Amino acid sequence: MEVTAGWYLALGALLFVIGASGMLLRRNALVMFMSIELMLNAVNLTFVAIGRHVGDLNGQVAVFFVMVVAAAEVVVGLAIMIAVFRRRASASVDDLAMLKG
Amino acid sequence: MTEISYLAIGPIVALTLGVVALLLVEVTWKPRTVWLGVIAGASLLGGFVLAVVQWIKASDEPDIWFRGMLALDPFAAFGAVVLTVLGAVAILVAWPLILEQGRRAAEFMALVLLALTGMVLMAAAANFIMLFLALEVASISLYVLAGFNRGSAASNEASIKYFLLGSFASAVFLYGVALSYAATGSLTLHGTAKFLADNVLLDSAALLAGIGLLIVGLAFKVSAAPFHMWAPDVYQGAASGVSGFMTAGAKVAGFAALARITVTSYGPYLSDWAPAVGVIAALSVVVGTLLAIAQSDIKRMLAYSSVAHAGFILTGLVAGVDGVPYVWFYVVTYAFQVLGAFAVVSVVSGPAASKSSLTDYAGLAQRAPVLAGSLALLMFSMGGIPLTAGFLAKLYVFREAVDAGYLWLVVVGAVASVAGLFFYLRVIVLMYMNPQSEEAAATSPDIRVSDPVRVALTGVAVVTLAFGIVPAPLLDVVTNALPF
Amino acid sequence: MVDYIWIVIALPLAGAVFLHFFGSRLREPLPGVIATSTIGLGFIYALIATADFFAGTGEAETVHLFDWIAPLGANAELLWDPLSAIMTLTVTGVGALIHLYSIGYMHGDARYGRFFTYLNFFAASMLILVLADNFGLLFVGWELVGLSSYLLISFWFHKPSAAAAGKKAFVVNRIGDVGFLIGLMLILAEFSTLTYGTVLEEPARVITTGMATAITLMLVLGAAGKSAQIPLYFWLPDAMEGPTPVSALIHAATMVTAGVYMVARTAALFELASFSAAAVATIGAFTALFAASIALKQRDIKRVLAYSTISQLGYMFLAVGTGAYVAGIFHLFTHAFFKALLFLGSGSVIHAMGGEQDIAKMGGLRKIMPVTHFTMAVGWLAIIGIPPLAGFWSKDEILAIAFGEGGWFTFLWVIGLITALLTAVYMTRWMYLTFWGEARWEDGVHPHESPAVMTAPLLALAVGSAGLGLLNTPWPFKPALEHFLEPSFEAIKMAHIPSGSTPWILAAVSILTAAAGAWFAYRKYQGADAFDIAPVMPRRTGVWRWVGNAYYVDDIIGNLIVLPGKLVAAWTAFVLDSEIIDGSVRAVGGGVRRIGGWLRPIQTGFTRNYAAVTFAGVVGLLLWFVTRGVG
Amino acid sequence: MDLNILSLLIWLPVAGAAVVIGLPRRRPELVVPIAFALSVLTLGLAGFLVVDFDSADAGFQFVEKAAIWSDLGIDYHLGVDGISVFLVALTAFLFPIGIVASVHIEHRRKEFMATLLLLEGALIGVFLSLDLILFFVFFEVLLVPMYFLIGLWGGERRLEAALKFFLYTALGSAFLLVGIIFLSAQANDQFGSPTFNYLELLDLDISRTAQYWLFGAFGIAFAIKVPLFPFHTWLPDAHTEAPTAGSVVLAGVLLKMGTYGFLRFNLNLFPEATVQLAGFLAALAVVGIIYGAAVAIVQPDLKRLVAYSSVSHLGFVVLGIFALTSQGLSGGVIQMVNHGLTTGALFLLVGMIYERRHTRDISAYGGLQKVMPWFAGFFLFTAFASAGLPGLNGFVGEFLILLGSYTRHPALTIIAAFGVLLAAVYLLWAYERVFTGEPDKEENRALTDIGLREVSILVPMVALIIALGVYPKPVLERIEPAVERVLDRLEERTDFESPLRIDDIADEEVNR
Repeated sequence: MEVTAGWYLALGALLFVIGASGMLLRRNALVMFMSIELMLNAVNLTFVAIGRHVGDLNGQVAVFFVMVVAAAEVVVGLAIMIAVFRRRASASVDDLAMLKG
Repeated sequence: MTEISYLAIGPIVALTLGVVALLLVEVTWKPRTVWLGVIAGASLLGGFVLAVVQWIKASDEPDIWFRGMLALDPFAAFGAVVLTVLGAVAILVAWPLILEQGRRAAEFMALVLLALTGMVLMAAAANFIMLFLALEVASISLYVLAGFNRGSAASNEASIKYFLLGSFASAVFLYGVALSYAATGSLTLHGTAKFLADNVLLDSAALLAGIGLLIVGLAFKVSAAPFHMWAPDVYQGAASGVSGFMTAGAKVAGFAALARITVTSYGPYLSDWAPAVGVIAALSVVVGTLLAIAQSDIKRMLAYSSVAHAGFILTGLVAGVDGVPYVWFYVVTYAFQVLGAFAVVSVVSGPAASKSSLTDYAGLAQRAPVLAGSLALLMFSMGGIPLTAGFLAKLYVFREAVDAGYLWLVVVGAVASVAGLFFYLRVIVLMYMNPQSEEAAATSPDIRVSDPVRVALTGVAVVTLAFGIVPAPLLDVVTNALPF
Repeated sequence: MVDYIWIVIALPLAGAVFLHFFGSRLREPLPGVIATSTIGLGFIYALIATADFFAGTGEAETVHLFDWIAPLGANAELLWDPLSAIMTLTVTGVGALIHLYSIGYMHGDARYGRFFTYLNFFAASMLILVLADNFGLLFVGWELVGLSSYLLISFWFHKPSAAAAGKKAFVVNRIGDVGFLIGLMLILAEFSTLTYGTVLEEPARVITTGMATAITLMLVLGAAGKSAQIPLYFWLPDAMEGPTPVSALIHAATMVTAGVYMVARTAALFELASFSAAAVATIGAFTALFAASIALKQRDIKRVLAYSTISQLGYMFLAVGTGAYVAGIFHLFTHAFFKALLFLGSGSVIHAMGGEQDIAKMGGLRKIMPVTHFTMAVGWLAIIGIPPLAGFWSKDEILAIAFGEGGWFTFLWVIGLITALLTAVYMTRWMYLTFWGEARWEDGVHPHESPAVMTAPLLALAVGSAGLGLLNTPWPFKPALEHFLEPSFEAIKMAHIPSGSTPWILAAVSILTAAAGAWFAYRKYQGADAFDIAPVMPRRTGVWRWVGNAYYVDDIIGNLIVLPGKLVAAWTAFVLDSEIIDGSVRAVGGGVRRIGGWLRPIQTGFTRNYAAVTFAGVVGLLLWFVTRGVG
Repeated sequence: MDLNILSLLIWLPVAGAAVVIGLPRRRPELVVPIAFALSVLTLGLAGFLVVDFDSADAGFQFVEKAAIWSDLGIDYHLGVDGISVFLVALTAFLFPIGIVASVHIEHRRKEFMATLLLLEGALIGVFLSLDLILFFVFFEVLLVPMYFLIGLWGGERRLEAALKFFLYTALGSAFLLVGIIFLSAQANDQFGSPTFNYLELLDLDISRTAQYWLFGAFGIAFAIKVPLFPFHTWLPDAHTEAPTAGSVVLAGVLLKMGTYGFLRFNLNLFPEATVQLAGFLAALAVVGIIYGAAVAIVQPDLKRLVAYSSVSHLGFVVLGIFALTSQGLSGGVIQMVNHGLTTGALFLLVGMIYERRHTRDISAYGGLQKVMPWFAGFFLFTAFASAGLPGLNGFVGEFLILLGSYTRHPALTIIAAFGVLLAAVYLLWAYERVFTGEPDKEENRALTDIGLREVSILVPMVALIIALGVYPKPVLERIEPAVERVLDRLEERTDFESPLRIDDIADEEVNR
């Protein structure tokens, strides 16, 4: 069985859904953020696969930008989390429900 | 064609220089805050002037630079003009907040400028990855701004919610880019458009799914239902001084990007995406209105009302390229209104406050007539009362939607706008018709409106009234500000 | 002369306007004098204008004053023909006498000037009514006399009963007016105009008998309201709350005869609709009997006369319904005199008795008030129909014509005859208890004869009541009135007195009937003792209880119409309107807010829920797009 | 015409509002005279307009046109015809009276007067607009001053009433706006360019189905404004809570926007739907006539009573309009003016007594005729005018309406005629309870009769009430051509034939 682009796309989709599920199911902010990273990487995989499939370099280049952005998100995200959870024992986002309604 | 145009990046460069200058000056000279403000102002002015030059120079031909990355068209130029002005007003509005920040003032303004940079780029991006980058630049700056008030639990909560959900939406957007790329093999907007014009897709599922995800990503930014859930919490949690900027900037940039990609790249698929946009519009209008009615905090109320307004603006978008000028008209006038409304909130409840209970506004007409008058005007405008920009904006988008065959959407919108009047009027009732009780009057602090805020409010009021009565100048501009 | 006939209206109108503004500043007799002279001058003017008709050379003329509601053909146009002339003469003539009388009667009243304002205004309104040349203007007069009636009945507004009576009169009249209005709608729909000239000239060429019946029945409803006929008669007894001159002028001599006038005026339509004509006659006959029976047991000096008026109006209805228009107008004319006389006389009595109106507490006034008594006796003989006084001629003509028509009308003649008997009974009772027998006055009452300003009109009216019957007798003159009125009824086929000896026999029968009734009543009340009022009290048993309480009609109306009406209105206002309709409105408003409240919990504050909703949106949108893409 | 009189009529009061607002705080005594002078000046202009109006011309006169929002084909387009000219005059007439009736207002007097003047400008604008969007703008924008008028200077439950008024009417306008937009979209399809020009839209071919929908959309807005049963419940609240001047203007002019809208737009733009739905509208009107009167009978509150009487009277107007006969339409138009005068006067009177006793409860009064004879006289006079007494203005309208409607809606009109009866019941019963009998309550005995100021505002109204009742010709002859034009249009566009056409009658007369 040959591994075609379709498989990569399917894997990308699967990873994306897993990431999204993590976003919905996990309550630790860090883990949720990791889920988002997983989603971004799923997209990266998709980009590479498509770029390769259509023979277009842009798809592969895009990945680098996404990775940079992801890194920037990590920086800011972690900073925010530290600010928020500095005085808390847990990192659960469910504790943050002061604003609602 | 040469690949480099300094003019195309002019406003961005001006803003970025401002960011750098602010941070450098702060660490080297530690000047008084007002000088930092001057730097930010200069940067904004530079961006504005360059944007105007762009507008003048921009041709009616597609004019793409940096290997398909940036468009130099009236659309982008107009976006830059609006956003730089908006940024200036936002800084005026936030000035009391900035003064409170002490050493962090430069940081704050730098973040505002950085967010603006991203937003200007969103309007100008001609490549999906460029758009994604712009989106992230804007979003990340806004995540930080939302949590800028580190001592406030509400601000923290707003920040992390915004960050998590925003990143989630960005990922969805990016996946949409990937799917579109998969279907068309192009990452540039024009490449996509050309491909779709030249080829008939046998199976458009991937493309349409991509379009759907792209719409989701941007609908999230403009807080359209059902992707609006973050907005009330974030707008409430963030300091009042920045909530307005977050709302206004995100709306302008988000709709600019949405209009550009749907119209430029996916125009031929109008009949596929427009109904979906219509449903989102209707949902936003209804949900935003209904929930706004139930609020007792004016910031949340304004947040939900912004959801409703996102719906109204989307109503104009269902008409495709014909609706774009009116989407512009609506979003621009609304942006100034919401900025003004939050400005009043920041004066009444304090620039850093998260809560702003409606009861604080009782008898405001006596305590601060100028504030009350401005807010009343803005409320009427948002409610769509004639002789304000808000009325004409609604009229225009409704008309476009009717022309495009979306009568049902217009009926929903019209009825909802009446229901919406309920909460706009409630603010007015409180300000004008509920005299403050004696003891409340004794305890509540005097309201002093600082000069920058006064200038900003006056400007907003003038814009709201002027474009409500004489819309022609703005209309002439927006009808030319089409994406190519 | 005729071109300026509007002066007849303008004079009292000007008087009313003048007195309205300055009446309260003038010293006492002056407002009365002004008012009396305006109407007196009007009478003289009308008399001169009528001269041509007397001479038999006059022709009906219309006078266009100005356009009013031109699209309806309802303009300010006056019609001067014998019918309106005789009405004008009655109104101004009797009116002038009553005005004169009021100068004395209203002496000392705090709102002396205002009273004459109203009285003059009434005269002007009534003249508009009779002089109108179209149904629109007729309706104007019709309503304005209703207004004057309202104002004058509740003249002593501080008496709640007077205020209520005024309202009742106006409202009950309005019921009839609705019928009138509907009649006018039909007329306009059929004829496209309201002008008499078009409508009344050969209506058969435009409308069918059915339509004519519908129109006339509606008009009859209006006429019944104004002329206090069944079923709308019950406001008139209460109207006696007004000052007595008002009762005499409005509620006996003039306004209440408007219905008769209207039927006579629209004779052309009634001619086409024999059913309506018969209905008018029947209503008239039954009302005559019904009201006469009630009058038998009334104790209030004016209420007896009020029911008597209703009864006499019934005769007039009987007449015009039978087609005896001249007889109807004739009776209207004589009745105006003798009934005004009786009312003014009773006013004189009330005046003398210090406001007492209960005839059970009178008696023996004959000697103390000789002039009043004498004139009353004339009126009494006139109304019960003793020749040669006026009432005999006019009433007998009506009865004779009804008899002559045969069929159903013979039955009505029987009713009319019974009514004549009852009339004799109750009027004799009235005379007896008031003037004859022993005095039954309460302590502190010192009756006296009234001043000349009051007795002079009494005498004048007495002369009229006695002699005016000769106007339409077969001898010694020709039937002058019939001749006089002829131009107004040219095209109408009128019923006439049967020829031969029948009229003589009929006259004898009615004279005997009247005499029998009078004799019976005289005998019955002869025994009524001083201070013992038991015999004159209505007997509280059996049918007399019903009669004594006027058949409880007011109670029946109060309980079956007014009360349920109020309940329905209250239900509509406080349940249907504020709970159901406004409730739904509030429910919509509240519902929207409630839905907002219900939606709030969805916004839980939990980030993961937000993500879930967002994700659900993504899935929904993807489903939409993918299905479209695949399909 | 060099003088843009119509624009002046609209903008003079608006400019006046600005002037009044700009008066220095320390000169409060200037406010009323200046506001009054401005409103009288406007009245003078309106009077000039009526006199200068050419009654032979059935079309629009004094037309002004300038493109304002040209991209959508929205014009600043004004004109006046026989239907609107008297509504403008009525508006201009009622405002000076409202101002004089409000001199006692101390609370934010400047703002009050400015609000009134703004309202006046907007109201006149409604009646003069020949562009649908311009009409809508005036129609909607005047909610704001009215809202403040009720909400700031109203009675105890003013907030609720103001909100209900605003939202209810705004809901109607929402449908109106959608309808207008839809109409212009049709115009865009047919003419190739967008337009909201009323005169151009008249040439539009609208399918029957679309006509129904549009009739509905316009109709709801106007029905709420009139208010037509069952959309009337905002009215008693608004009327009752509004300050006197507010009630006068609300009843006098604001409600007429609804009936005017029906007449101007529904009848002309959607002829087929009009012919089909006339019966339905007339039925609603008649229900309103009886219903409003029945509810008025038992109202314990004098102002609410008058408010419900408005429901009843406006029912007559609507009935007349949907009679689709020349008489009915003329009656409808003139009755709008009449109702403005009589009900306006009634509200003034109720306001006067309220100022003295601070209650509107009928049961709190009794025997007032003795202590306030002048007041009682004016009240009774106005009550009779309202009850449609011939010789006074109310009758002319009702008579034309009833007689004109019968041919088309016989059964309904017969029912409507009973409204005349009920009007007498509720007005006279109220009069009886308030004014007759002895003044047995202590508070009532000390009441002072109305003074010179109050008399001087009532006298012009009384004079007009009589004048219009006795000599309505100048009004009728100006209305008639415009009304005939509406009917011509209906007959031309549909197979409908109006009965009782004046021309036909005249022909008949000639033939005879």
